[in-house]
Amino acid sequence: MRYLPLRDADRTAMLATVGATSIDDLFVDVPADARLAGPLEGLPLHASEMAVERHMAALAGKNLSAGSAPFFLGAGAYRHHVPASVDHLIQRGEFLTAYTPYQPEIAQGTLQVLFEFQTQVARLLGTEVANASMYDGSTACWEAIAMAGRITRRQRVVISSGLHPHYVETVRTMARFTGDSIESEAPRLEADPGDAALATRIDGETSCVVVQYPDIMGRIPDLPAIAAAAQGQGALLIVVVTEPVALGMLESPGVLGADIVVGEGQAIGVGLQFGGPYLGLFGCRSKFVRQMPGRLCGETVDAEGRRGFVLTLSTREQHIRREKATSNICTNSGLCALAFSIHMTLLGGTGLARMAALSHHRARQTAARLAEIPGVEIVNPIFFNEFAVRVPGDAREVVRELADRGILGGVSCGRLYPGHEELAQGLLVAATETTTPEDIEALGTALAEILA
Amino acid sequence: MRYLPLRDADRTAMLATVGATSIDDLFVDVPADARLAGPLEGLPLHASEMAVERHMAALAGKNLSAGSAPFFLGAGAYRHHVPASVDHLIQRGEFLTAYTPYQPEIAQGTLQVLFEFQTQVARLLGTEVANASMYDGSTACWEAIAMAGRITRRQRVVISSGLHPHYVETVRTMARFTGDSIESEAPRLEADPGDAALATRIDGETSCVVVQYPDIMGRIPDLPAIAAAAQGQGALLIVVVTEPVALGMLESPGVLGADIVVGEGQAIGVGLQFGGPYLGLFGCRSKFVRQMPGRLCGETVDAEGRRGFVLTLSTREQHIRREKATSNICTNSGLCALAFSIHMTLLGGTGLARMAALSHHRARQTAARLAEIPGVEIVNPIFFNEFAVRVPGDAREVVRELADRGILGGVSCGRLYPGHEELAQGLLVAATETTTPEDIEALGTALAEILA
Amino acid sequence: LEEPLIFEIGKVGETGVDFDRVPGAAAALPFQRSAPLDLPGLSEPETVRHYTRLSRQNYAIDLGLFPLGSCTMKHNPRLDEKVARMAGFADIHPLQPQQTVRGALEVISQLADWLVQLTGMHSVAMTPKAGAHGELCGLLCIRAALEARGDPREVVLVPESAHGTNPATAAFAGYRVESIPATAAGRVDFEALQARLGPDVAGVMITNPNTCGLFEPDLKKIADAVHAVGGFVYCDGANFNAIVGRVRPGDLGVDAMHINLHKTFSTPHGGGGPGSGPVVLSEALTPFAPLPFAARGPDGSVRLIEEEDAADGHSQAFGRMAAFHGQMGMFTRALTYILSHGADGLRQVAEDAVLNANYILRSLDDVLDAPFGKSGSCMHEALFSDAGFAGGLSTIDLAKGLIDEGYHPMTVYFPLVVHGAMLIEPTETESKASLDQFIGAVRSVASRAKAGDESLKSAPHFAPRRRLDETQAARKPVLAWQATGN
Amino acid sequence: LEEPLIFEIGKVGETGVDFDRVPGAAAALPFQRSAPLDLPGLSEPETVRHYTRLSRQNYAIDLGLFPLGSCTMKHNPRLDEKVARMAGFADIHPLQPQQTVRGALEVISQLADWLVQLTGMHSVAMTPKAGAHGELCGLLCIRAALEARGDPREVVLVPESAHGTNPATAAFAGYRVESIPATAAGRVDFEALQARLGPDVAGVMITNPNTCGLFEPDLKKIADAVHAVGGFVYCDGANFNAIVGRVRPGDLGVDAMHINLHKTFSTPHGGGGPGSGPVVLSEALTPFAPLPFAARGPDGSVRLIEEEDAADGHSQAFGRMAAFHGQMGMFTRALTYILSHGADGLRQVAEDAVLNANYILRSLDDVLDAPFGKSGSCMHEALFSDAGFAGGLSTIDLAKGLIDEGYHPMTVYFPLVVHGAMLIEPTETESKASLDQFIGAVRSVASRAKAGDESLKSAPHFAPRRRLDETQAARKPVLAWQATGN
Repeated sequence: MRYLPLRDADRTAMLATVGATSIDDLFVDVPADARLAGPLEGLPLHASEMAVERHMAALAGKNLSAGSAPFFLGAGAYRHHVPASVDHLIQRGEFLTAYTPYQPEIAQGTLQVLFEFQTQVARLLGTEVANASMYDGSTACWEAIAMAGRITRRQRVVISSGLHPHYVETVRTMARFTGDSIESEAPRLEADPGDAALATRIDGETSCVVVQYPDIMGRIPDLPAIAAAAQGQGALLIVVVTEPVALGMLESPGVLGADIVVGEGQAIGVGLQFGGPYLGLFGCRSKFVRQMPGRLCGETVDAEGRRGFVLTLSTREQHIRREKATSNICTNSGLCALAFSIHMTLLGGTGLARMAALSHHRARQTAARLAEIPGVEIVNPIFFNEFAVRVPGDAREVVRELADRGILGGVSCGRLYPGHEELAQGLLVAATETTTPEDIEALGTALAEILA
Repeated sequence: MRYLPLRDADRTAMLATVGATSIDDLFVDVPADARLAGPLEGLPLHASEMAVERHMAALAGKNLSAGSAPFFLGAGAYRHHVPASVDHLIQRGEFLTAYTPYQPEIAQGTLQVLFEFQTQVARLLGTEVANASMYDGSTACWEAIAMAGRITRRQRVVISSGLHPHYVETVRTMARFTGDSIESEAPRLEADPGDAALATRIDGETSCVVVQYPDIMGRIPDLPAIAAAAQGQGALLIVVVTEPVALGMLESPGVLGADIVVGEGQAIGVGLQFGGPYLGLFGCRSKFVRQMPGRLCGETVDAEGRRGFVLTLSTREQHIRREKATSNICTNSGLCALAFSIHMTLLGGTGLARMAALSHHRARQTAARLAEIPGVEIVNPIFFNEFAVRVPGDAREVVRELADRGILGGVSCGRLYPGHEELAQGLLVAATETTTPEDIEALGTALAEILA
Repeated sequence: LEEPLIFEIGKVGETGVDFDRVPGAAAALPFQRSAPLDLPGLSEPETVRHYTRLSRQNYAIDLGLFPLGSCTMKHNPRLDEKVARMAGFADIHPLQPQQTVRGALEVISQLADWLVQLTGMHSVAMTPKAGAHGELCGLLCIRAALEARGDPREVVLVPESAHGTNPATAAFAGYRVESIPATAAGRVDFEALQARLGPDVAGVMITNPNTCGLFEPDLKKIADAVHAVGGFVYCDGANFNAIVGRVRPGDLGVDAMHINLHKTFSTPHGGGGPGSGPVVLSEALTPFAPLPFAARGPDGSVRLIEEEDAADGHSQAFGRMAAFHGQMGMFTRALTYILSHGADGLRQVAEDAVLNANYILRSLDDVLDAPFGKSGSCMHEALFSDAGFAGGLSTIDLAKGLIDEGYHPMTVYFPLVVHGAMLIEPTETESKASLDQFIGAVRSVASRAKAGDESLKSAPHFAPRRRLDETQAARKPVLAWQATGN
Repeated sequence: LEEPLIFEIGKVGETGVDFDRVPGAAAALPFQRSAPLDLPGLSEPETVRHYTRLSRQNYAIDLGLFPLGSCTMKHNPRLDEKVARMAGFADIHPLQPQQTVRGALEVISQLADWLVQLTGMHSVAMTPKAGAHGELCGLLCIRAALEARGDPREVVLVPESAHGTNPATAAFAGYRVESIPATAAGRVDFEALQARLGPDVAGVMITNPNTCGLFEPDLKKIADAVHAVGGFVYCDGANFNAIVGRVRPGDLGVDAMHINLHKTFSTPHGGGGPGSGPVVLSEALTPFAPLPFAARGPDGSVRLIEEEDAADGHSQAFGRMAAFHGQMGMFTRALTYILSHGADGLRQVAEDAVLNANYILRSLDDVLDAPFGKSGSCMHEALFSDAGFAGGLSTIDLAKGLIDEGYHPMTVYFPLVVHGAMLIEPTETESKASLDQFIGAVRSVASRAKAGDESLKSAPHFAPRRRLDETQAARKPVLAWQATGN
């Protein structure tokens, strides 16, 4: 057992020190009938590293990895190229095997990273402050709504139809137990993101308006207009960003009037990983900082006056405030935040802009190719790197047939919105700088064949 | 250009400091007609990380990796399972990007590793001392012969027919320029390693006898007998080990009478890598230490009396002795030595014995399966993890046909000994703990088909 | 050399990543940015050096014993990291057609099987993102079950010694939290608990082994009492490492328990996450488990049940805890860890973890006050207090003194039920030699604390930083570089 | 905490690697070992911690500027490491059938093409294992060429300032070494060289840029003179980093030159190797290149020419430098590096390397004696001496003082032609800010050295170790643990 350094001779000597005759003596508090006499039956025993690696590699081999196929999926998770140095650095034992920096004197590495991360995120989102990460975009979205409730002391939440349906579901789940009223509806397969209709739903009881930017269909909502409508009623504007690379090209939501901006940071540094772990980004106006959930890292000085960093404002948090905490979040996404921060450090604003421009360019090329196919209609001609197309028939079936041809062609609206027949023809197609002209042609050819 | 931190503004400022008007001013010593005016023509310009990674991945994809096929090659390079922690640790920047430890105060990490490595190698080879590594087994073999010449002041080298033919070729090449006489012949496809015949070739002018253990056919020579014969004539016995895992099961050569033991360490920790970088092991009696080639790390104390390590006995080396050095070797295989040492640290003597026992077991299973095939003859029934078989017809052709079926079935003697028709039917087959019963059956089935 | 911030190293306008040029006309989008974001881009050499240097200011398991009680800082096997990076796991999209991710679904299913069997429960909800998220999932299952029978309740009982996440979670789930006192022996006071039970109590949240490092011998009795009044038992599984393979919480009447994969199953902590908190459930709570979940069909293959299938027989699922399907990257690591240990190895894990903790308890109880040490053995962590320190010194001073000895301190001032608590969890991946060295260091600092050694007040002296001014940090928070806020 | 040796941590008889049990009867082999080797086996946690801790006692490029002259300690891109670990490169056997390693052969061929074009030579021998091995390869080609024309010669001329490997290699190749003096300007004395040339001279070995960091402007003239007497010119390519993309040695009359892939093409040094030393050759030497080599056929595919094919038109190949085909792991890294930079980037490498060195030369020549600095610019490294140090202080004291400033020292006491030489090579991967900080540190220590600051004598004070007793180490060598030898 290669991970257990105690040897039998050690165990014997230690039991003697402890004054026990056997290990069973140490489990006396366990009721006799609940003590297992030996290893659980029917389960395999320990295995060599080689055997385990082979087993897991065989399972991995049953999946079609994105890098080995023309790949056009998005809908809240994006495949960008992550420089090799990112993964190299996050594997340093001093980052990988450290705990939450509760002892700042010997955790300045993690703490300085978090301070830099907070700064990067705040600038990216256009907010004054940002926290040290949340689990992911969807839970960050709920935390933002809960925070808006604490600030406005209202419970009516207006949600744009363009918000990712998993986010809506997550919010609905939480609200079911807190009494918040959640108003949302499914989107339509059309170019208009519905900003005007959204604005009319805001009233004096509205706690917040939640808008995704770009939205699930890839449309770009008019944030300044919505911000004005919300703030006119004393409601907060929460903006959700699921593709942060878009902010390399589009103005930051905070600059356009958002009060709270949350995001899914996975696209930068983290990778796809079948949906997790991901990285929740969370920024807001600094006047709301004491209502924020999650950890915050702040600058201070040590006893010799040297700059240093600590976790701060922990009186908001569960380990101090217990049931009065702003959130129950404890462990967050530290290592993902590190990966994000390193990738962003390499990119800088200029690199992010170039990555965004190239992603946009590939998406436009993809749309142009698909538009050539008879029966295919580009729903929203204005988009960043993801757009909706209408195909003849059920898009779920089209996606499956593309997969049979080894092409990962997009996300069907049918999968995201089961039961919404009016969306069944919708297919969301995303591209990034990793998309090649050959990929685009392969998708175009295969789709044309399937629809022929 | 992601690896170059200077920016144009920096360059301008620095040129001003230097007092140059342009970078060309700094290349004035280059004759005008040898100055290239711009980037070489016809070659590609710089490329993104993603593009380069794809290019290289495409090349890698054109190779059939050992892990993706039933695999039975040996002949001086062996595929053993290397624990994941080995590669993790050697990638730490402090190991990976350090130089030769010329400043010991800030290189104790590398130096202590080398000291531990030397100790591990000395115990493995059964010698009193070992150096801090050579390029590989074949060059270490030549260095041992050269060292024997310095010690005995004789020039006649007797080489066993069981020495790897690439090693023989390497030695012949070097000897061609030094005047040593090299006596060797090709092996025979038979069970007898030819120890008795070898002993008769030793005389009073013999500098050294070179014997591989186990030999190229997998046979196990009688080292004590050869040692007695050599030492009786004042010659040194040099033993070459190309599969160090064998020493988990077989007695160490130094214990059996060898004066100098060299080896290829690749099998432990380093991996196949298409032949390099590999790791030369070099041990000998301590009385010969000042005639040894290569770096040596020694224990000492610092100014406060604490234990520490330094490179020592460097008066043997080229950077001090120049043309009187014991060798011209400078850079060696530091990182491979680290990998070897970490793997050996995990294994210990007990793990090495188990790895050896399992490798031997798999090889015996393989031999038993192949013996079932009509027309196939096991040449040497006593072996560690590699053995020779005689197939009907040219084994080179058999190897190619196996490869057509996706099986890497062994090394043909025809490839190792071109022009030796008497060996053309020989096929060397190796197994290790990575060989599975399924691999063995696949080889057996395919070979039976091919020979049917 | 002090390491500057990236904003002090790099220049805005530069980048360390090369991209192909975009040909053709520039894009025209609404709200298009006029200039790149004002973030510096560093070259790869600068970046690698910055983070390498920063990393060296951290303490980590890879550097030494990390005795944070309840955090289970054990060795993280490198095979797990290697496996998680296989393209077939790391590079697949959560919404790929299920036909292209059969192996991934199999991983989730195999891990789920192990978790159910190791805990003796009925099912497991895999999606929660961390322990606290799992707590929330469990409480929401309880709430959904109560609502389904038309019996909403208001109160959740939580022991004084609980992690702060327990009351925070209960409050977040809409419950009123009431505290249960502890006995002098550091256990839940069963009499007090029983007295409080009634039809308004939705459930209790109990940590077992508890945060004093002790097994709750009355857990089954408590569970029976809670069930008798129609409530449910939530068990905080943070300390499952102490009993895995030796006790199944399901046998003790637990209805829901989260498992911190980064504790018991050794996925790396990474400086504060990511975690993963699957929740095992009793039969009574199973129908309410959140979407999505992986289900093995009659043919043995695994399918993911999402919203589109929920209508067919899964209509009581209470909803979704988060987007997509959970912490896949942690699942691959945890399954790799579990398969490496096997049923026998996991049992050995618990035994060695408990043995190591008791060895520390008995090797230090002559120099440190062990509030519950006299009454018997502990489980996987040893609890001490600062009783007997002189000169105004307290737990924090011993902790900081340990830093100068080359160690990360233990958990301090928790659990709250012990004054100046020090909770030491060595884990099973420390050797006896390592424990002996640590014990020596603690003994040395403890002696100084009992002698009132003034120099401990200003410790650490040899760390990258001296004590940091946390008050200043909180009074006028500086949370971003040059953007001083307020 | 001091890190013990593995032999002091682990116990013999234990192991940290799990293996399946071998069923059946034990083997019976001649000379079978009766007991396992007496080496301890450590568990993975102990192993990871041991090596992690040890690593932290090293200085490395990843931690800071590493100004070792002539060693070219530049940033090692992480992409190169990733590529080298692709299974298609890392996990292939050197003797696999060629049909299964087409991609590997393509790598060798593509890299060879680049090396030939960048140097303006005719061919390249890829197999040498390191720079010194490449030198040997080059000299053996020269020797083979001379022997082929029936004109064996005895002498190789080597400048005083050459690396020690040059004379050692020439001696190993069976030549008598004679030294060529340097001029006051730090270059080869052409007059003296020409005077020595004659029919006994097999060739000269010249380093260009030379070890004083200066370009040899007379190289073409020297080559012409050597060729005129029937000799050959070997160029030590250790400093190719300074001129890559700006000058092709082939244009200057060079017949053979090794290229240290770990210098110019940034494969990692790894604490002392592995290196890789391909040797580019002129047309005259090409027929004698050693086996094996990769050759592109008329159809564009690459084939490996080994012994079996050598008879067909490659009969003059002088033999084999080593087993198998060279340092594949270094080839993949170097090709990745070259493709990343491209023809334009490599040229920029040379320019930035030279600019950085001149910046250091001019920023320090007021506090340190620059023996050749007055006469003009340098190439990629700046040479200083300890002239002017007071109080008996010399180069070593400045070097050790730099350690306390957080830097690895420069190359010291080399080249031998300068008293108390200090050779600083910053490389192109340092930023201006990094250079400025380093310059500040050197200025500070240099001022102390000129002021005779006694404390430098005992520097370093803040490193993991103080100065080590090298005399004791050499007088009674202890080369293995507990096996004290002799």
